[in-house]
Amino acid sequence: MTLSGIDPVVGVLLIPVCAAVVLALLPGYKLTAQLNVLASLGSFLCAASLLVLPRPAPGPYILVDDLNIVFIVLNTFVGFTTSLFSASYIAHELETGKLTPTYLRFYHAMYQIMMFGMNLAFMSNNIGLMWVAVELATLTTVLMVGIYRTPAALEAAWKYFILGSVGIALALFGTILVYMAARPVIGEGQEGMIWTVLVARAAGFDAPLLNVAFVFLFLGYGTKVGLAPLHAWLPDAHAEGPTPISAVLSGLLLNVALYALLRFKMLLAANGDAMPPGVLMIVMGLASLLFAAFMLYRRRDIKRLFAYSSIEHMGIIVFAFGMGGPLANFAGLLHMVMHSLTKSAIFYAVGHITQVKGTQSLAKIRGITETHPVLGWGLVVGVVAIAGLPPLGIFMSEFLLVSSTFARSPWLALLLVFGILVAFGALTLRLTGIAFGRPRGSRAPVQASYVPMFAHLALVLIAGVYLPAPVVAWFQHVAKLLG
Amino acid sequence: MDVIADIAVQGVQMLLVFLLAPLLTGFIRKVKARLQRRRGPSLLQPYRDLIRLLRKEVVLADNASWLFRAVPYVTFAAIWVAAALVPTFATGLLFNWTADLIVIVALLGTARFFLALAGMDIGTSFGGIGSSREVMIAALAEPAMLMIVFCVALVAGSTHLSTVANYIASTAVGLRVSLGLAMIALVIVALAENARIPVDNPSTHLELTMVHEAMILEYSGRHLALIEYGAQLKLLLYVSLIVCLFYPWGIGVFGAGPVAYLAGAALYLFKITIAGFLLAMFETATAKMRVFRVPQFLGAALMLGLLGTLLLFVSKGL
Amino acid sequence: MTELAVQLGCVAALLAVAVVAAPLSRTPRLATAIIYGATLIVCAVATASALTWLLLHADAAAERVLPIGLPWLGAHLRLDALAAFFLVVINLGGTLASLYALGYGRHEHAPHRVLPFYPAFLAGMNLVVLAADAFSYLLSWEFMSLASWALVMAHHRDASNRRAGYVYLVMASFGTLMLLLAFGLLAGSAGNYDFAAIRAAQHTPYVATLVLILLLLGAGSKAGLVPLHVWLPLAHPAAPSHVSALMSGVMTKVAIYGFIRVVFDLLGTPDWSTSGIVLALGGVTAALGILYALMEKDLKRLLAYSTIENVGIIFVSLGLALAFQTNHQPIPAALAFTAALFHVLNHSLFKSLLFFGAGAVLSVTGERDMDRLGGLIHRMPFTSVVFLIGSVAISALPPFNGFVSEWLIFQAVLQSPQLPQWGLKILVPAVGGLMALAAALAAACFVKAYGVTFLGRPRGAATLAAKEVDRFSLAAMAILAALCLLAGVLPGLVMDALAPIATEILGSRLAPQSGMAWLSIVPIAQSHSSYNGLLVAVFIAVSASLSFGAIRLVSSGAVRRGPAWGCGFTDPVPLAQYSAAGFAQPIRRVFGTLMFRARDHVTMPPPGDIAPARLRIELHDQIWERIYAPLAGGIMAASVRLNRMQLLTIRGYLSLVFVTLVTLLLVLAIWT
Amino acid sequence: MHGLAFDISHSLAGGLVLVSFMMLYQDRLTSLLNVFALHAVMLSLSVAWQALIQDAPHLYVTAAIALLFKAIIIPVALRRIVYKLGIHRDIETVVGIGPTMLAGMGLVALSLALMLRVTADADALAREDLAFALSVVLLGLLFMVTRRNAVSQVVGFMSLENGLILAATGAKGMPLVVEISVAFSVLIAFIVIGIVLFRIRERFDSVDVSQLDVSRGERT
Repeated sequence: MTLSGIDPVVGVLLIPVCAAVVLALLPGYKLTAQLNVLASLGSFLCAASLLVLPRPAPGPYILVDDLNIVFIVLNTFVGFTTSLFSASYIAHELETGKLTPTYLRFYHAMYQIMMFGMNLAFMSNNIGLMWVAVELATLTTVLMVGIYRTPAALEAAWKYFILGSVGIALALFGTILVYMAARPVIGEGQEGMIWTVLVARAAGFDAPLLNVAFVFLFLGYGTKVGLAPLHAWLPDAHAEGPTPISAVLSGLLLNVALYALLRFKMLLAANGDAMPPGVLMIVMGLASLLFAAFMLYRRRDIKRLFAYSSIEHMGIIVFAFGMGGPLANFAGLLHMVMHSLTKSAIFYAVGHITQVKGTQSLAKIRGITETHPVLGWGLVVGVVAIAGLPPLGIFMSEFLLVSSTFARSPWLALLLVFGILVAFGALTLRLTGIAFGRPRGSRAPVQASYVPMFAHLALVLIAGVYLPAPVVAWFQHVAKLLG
Repeated sequence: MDVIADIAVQGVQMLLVFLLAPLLTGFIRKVKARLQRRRGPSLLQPYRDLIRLLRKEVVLADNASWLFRAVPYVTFAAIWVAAALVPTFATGLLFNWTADLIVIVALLGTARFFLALAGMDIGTSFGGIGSSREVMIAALAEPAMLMIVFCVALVAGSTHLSTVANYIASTAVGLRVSLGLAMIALVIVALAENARIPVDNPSTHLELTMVHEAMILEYSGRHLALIEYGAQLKLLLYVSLIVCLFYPWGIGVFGAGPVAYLAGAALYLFKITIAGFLLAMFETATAKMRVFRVPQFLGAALMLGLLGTLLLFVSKGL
Repeated sequence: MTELAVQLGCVAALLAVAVVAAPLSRTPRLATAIIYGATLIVCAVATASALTWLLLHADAAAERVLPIGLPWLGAHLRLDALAAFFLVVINLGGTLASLYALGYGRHEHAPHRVLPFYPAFLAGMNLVVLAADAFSYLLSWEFMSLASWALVMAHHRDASNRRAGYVYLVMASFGTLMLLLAFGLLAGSAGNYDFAAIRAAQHTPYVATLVLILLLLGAGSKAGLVPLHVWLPLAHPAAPSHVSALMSGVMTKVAIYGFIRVVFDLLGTPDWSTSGIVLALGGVTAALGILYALMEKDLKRLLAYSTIENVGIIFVSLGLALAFQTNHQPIPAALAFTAALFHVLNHSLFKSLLFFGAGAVLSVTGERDMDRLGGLIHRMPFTSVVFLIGSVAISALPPFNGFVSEWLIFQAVLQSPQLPQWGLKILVPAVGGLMALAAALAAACFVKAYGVTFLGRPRGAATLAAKEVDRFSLAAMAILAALCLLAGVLPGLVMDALAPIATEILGSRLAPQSGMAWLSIVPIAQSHSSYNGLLVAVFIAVSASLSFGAIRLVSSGAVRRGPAWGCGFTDPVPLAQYSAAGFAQPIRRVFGTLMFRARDHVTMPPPGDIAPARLRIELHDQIWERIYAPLAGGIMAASVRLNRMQLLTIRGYLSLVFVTLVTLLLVLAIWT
Repeated sequence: MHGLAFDISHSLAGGLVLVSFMMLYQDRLTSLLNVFALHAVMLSLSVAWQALIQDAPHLYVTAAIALLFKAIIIPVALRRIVYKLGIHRDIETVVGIGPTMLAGMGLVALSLALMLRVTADADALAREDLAFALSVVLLGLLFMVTRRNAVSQVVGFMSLENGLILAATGAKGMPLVVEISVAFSVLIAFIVIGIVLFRIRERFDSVDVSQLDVSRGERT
């Protein structure tokens, strides 16, 4: 990779690092928050410029291709909007004294490191490096989940940490196995871990070893995707951490792990006689969908509710990629993007709601549309979108997924539809409770920046009605890549 | 020119039923009285009653609405039109093409609808009990009626009474079991629709058992006259319906000229006399049943109609 | 083909109105006037253009593709005879509802929750009819549901409304998913969702049957077919009355459009046996729907249930059309099909009228419970007249429009002996019997509705204060009443207007009716059957006036007012009148004991106690208790069971991971 | 020479598995920590041997790290914590020792069954090593599952890491990045666990915090 100053790749990777260092040193939350926003904006612009500028040739460490650029741009964009949201959110946290300035420094620095880790994970061409990056992102989020130091928060962080690091271990073992499988063909050393090389020569790899490797990788990274029954860390981590982190977790970190899964799926697909990875993904995807759908009914905590809906949607996405084929893959990609945007938007709304109501308990939040119309209707639109109703983006992806699946294997489609319907029932039930009815709790006006939320919702709305041709062509190309 | 003649003939028919209706009622009453070893009123008593009622003043309940006063005319008109549509002495009259059997049933339905509303208008319990029971009976009678229509229409390939009458008169059809069943069903429906024994007793005012009478309890004077008249027309209508569907023999075909018409008329009188006599005998022989036995009674009619239809399929070999 | 452009323009305009409505609704009175005025104009324009299309060049079809919706497909929009007819139904309803709402909307206490969604709802319904590819079809379909859901939730403080909205939304989404599956089946794995492509493709009988069943589930749930009707009587009354009118009178028709479009137009000809399913479902729906209505004492819910009945009737005649079509008997098929469309139009007319009337009563008395109303005929003379017309029309009595369509359906039923299959031969008469039962019960039901609400003496204080409603509402109702009569006395014109649709969809049509002598209608043949609404109406009028005149001559016109005959004790309390439940008692005893396990519990006070005796009526909605309650219970139980997985210790979660890993490794070890 | 090299590394790896079993056998935390130290020693030995026969000097670093951190520092630190928490006496196995042992046997059998399918062109050493590494990993996981206390879970996790390192070193010529990342992650792991444990200790006594579900309203 060229180390020229204007190289956007360098920008995407270095801006967060430098920002992290600076933020760790600077006092005062106003400045740091703005700096945080600025840094996120910078890395987003660099990432966006990757769309137009000529991409660097895949080096031993860095790779930018059609697949991961989707993720990178999405990642940096949501990172940017979340930093905006976090600025107004954190201000309130400081006022209420839930966070001290010291922790706030730590928070901002960690935020940037996490962004760095995720960007690196997306860009790395080396499966070892990718692993390191994913772990970096995970560990930073662990620290941020625990940042409130309440028993609940610590327990969540602890749970997240233990399960996460077991995931780490399994993923690493899988990575080693991939290297072992590749070694006889590619030979020792560096080469055996470079993804482009691996996928090019995967045909000759030792199939049984690859299978074992994939099982480990699937479980390792699947833990981070939040597939049932490896999901246990996810709801608590979402519920107990600061809401911006919940947004980032749902919107981005799950995608990172998913991206890793996709890479290895492609590797397996490239090898002729390895097991078809689709089956595993379909099974686990459906399991997560159905499981989460039922779990939604018993939730008492608003953030947990949407955490479970993240599990549900991750299940759908994994299922889609497992099905494969142009339509399903297209649907999967679209669904992933839409889910990231919508879910983070929902968490923005939820963050403000919980702040103004002073509780996360669903039972204590009523009639938001009456007390806080903008916030309330924003939430309604978000939930309507996440529930897969038109004219919003997720409807399109679910339309494509369900209809194409039903034509191919009806029974799977029926299970899928059943899961979607059960989840829909739960979400709308809760929505009816939160948004409507005789209001409860404080009616105090909330000082919130609605920009991020409505920006996301607007994007989702537009995508639901009109997808620009280049995006479509690009998605289709990626869908073809995914096979 | 023809049109004038047609209208004339049709007018004759309307007039005929108009004049004949009270006579039939009187006749039935007379026969019943005789069978009960009474001398009974004269045949013309119904006419006298109607005229007396017309002369009387009307007593309206305080909160009677305009609807209450309009209903008698509407019901009478509907029933009269319906009665005029049923071929009596000749088929293929002018009006026959404007409506078929289903329309006739529906016209009677209209009359009933408004009468039931009138029953509700004053807001007394009698009106309510009458209306609610009336609509219940109708709800049971109408499916049976449709089954009968279906059965007949299958035989004749038409729902036009004239066509049916001509077809059955033209001895092409022999004796049909299904037609017999349909006729029994129609008789049952007729009994129910005309509030005769055993479904209802036209000559009682014992509150809890009456249906039709309870509904019109608040009526008096000319309104009552119209309603009574309507009831008598309805009875005649059903009788002539049975006659024209199942015993159309000798009925004058359209355009056959006055002689045929006269013959038809004579035969028609003869037929309804017999029918009236039978009805009287039946009513004397049976007792009124409890209101909630009526469903079984009418259910039987429905079953008969359905059975007739199915038998028809069988005999036609499906 | 300017009409299509006009239609699209109207949809765009409606959406624009919806957008501006949100900020406007800070000033309610002004906003109400502006929004409803705008929708009134737009819908009127749309009605006019659709009508001209239907009458002038109905044999053609205009299509246009917009670069939105599914990327590689675009949004296909198509205007043909069928679409035009339903556009007329929708926009006519929309026009009159807007007119009505100009007055009624002033009573709305949450206008900001109604005004933005009302135009969106109309736009959604228009789009469904115009859409010509699976994606835009489903998108607008669900958009319609969503907008109407928002309207149902308008008065969200009432818990029953929230429940209604919830059940509605879930059922709607269920329906959409079923349709989605159907289209997935039709489009095949290649995913060509364009209607033209689907129409061109050959579908195996197996696929056709499956699609038809999915359609019955999808469109049927929206239309209110038993047993998928549960949401309807909850949701329709919950909305503001003009919206209830649209939902009941129009939205159910959009669902029926969906069924016709797919089953008759796209699917080709399925197996004859499928028509049996449609017939049976329709018959059961008709009979059960009206029985539910008879048990009801809430006026708007009663109307909603009667909507279910009418939907059943429409499905019966669609089933007949299907039966004849699959047996290649074009003329009877056309007859049944025309009858179905005719009834669609009729029901949209009188159901809107009746809901407007109910809304008027609600707005002046604040009551929906019939047992607190009564005697309104003295206080709302005009409303009571139009409501009476609506009741007569919906009870299928001549000379109004309801009777004509039912008469046509019966004529189609009478054609059934021509069907070759035994099953249909026996099924159709039975269904006909069910329909006759439904018709008679409908008459009973509306005698009850009208009698208890408008006749008798006032039962509550709310009724005594009642006065006539505003001018706009009256105008809207008057127009509808006039249309009911018009369609009743001049059915031939309507049937001729519907003929091109039958030609387009079935390839056969009825003989032109307008040429017949004295405007009578002759569906099959003169000798077979004919009906002349005009003459019947004239005859009734003539003979009524004749008798009236005659009586004026002979009799004394004297009238004396006096107290009602009270069997001894005069002036009983108004509550002693027949109540809704009391009126339905005979029918409840005859049918209800079977259908609803209905029981009357009377608690008599002991002798000497002056406390009133109490009557409690126990009803069980079998369908809810047998199907939906267990389903919900099952899901809840499952979620409780699964929820234990949220409550494990960390070790427990680890063991989950561990077990998963070991299982997968074992599978690998065994299978590879 | 090669035969000998093979045997030695083989026996070392096998020894690691054996020690894992010994860890499974322990039911007192203190003794467990001792055994874990032994485990680490075994690991560093086998890593060092690998460094020798692969003449890959950088592996010595790994060996040293393993020895330093896992065999000395961590056990000592953990012992501190254990005594501070006052849980150095209690028996906290969930399943009886016997069943656990049986399960462990099964796991070893499973990992052998899996690894021996691997086509032989991956050289024997790698295969054996992988088989042992896999069983160490699985045993570590089993250990974590069968222990209730947070400290022993940490220990189990680190024995699992040892298995990983064994595998990594067994993978001939695997780039440096991996070892560094392993050490790195272990370091992070240790620090974070330390912090978290410390905080948890500070807040409330029990490390098993399932009753939080009640306060959270999830358990109803």
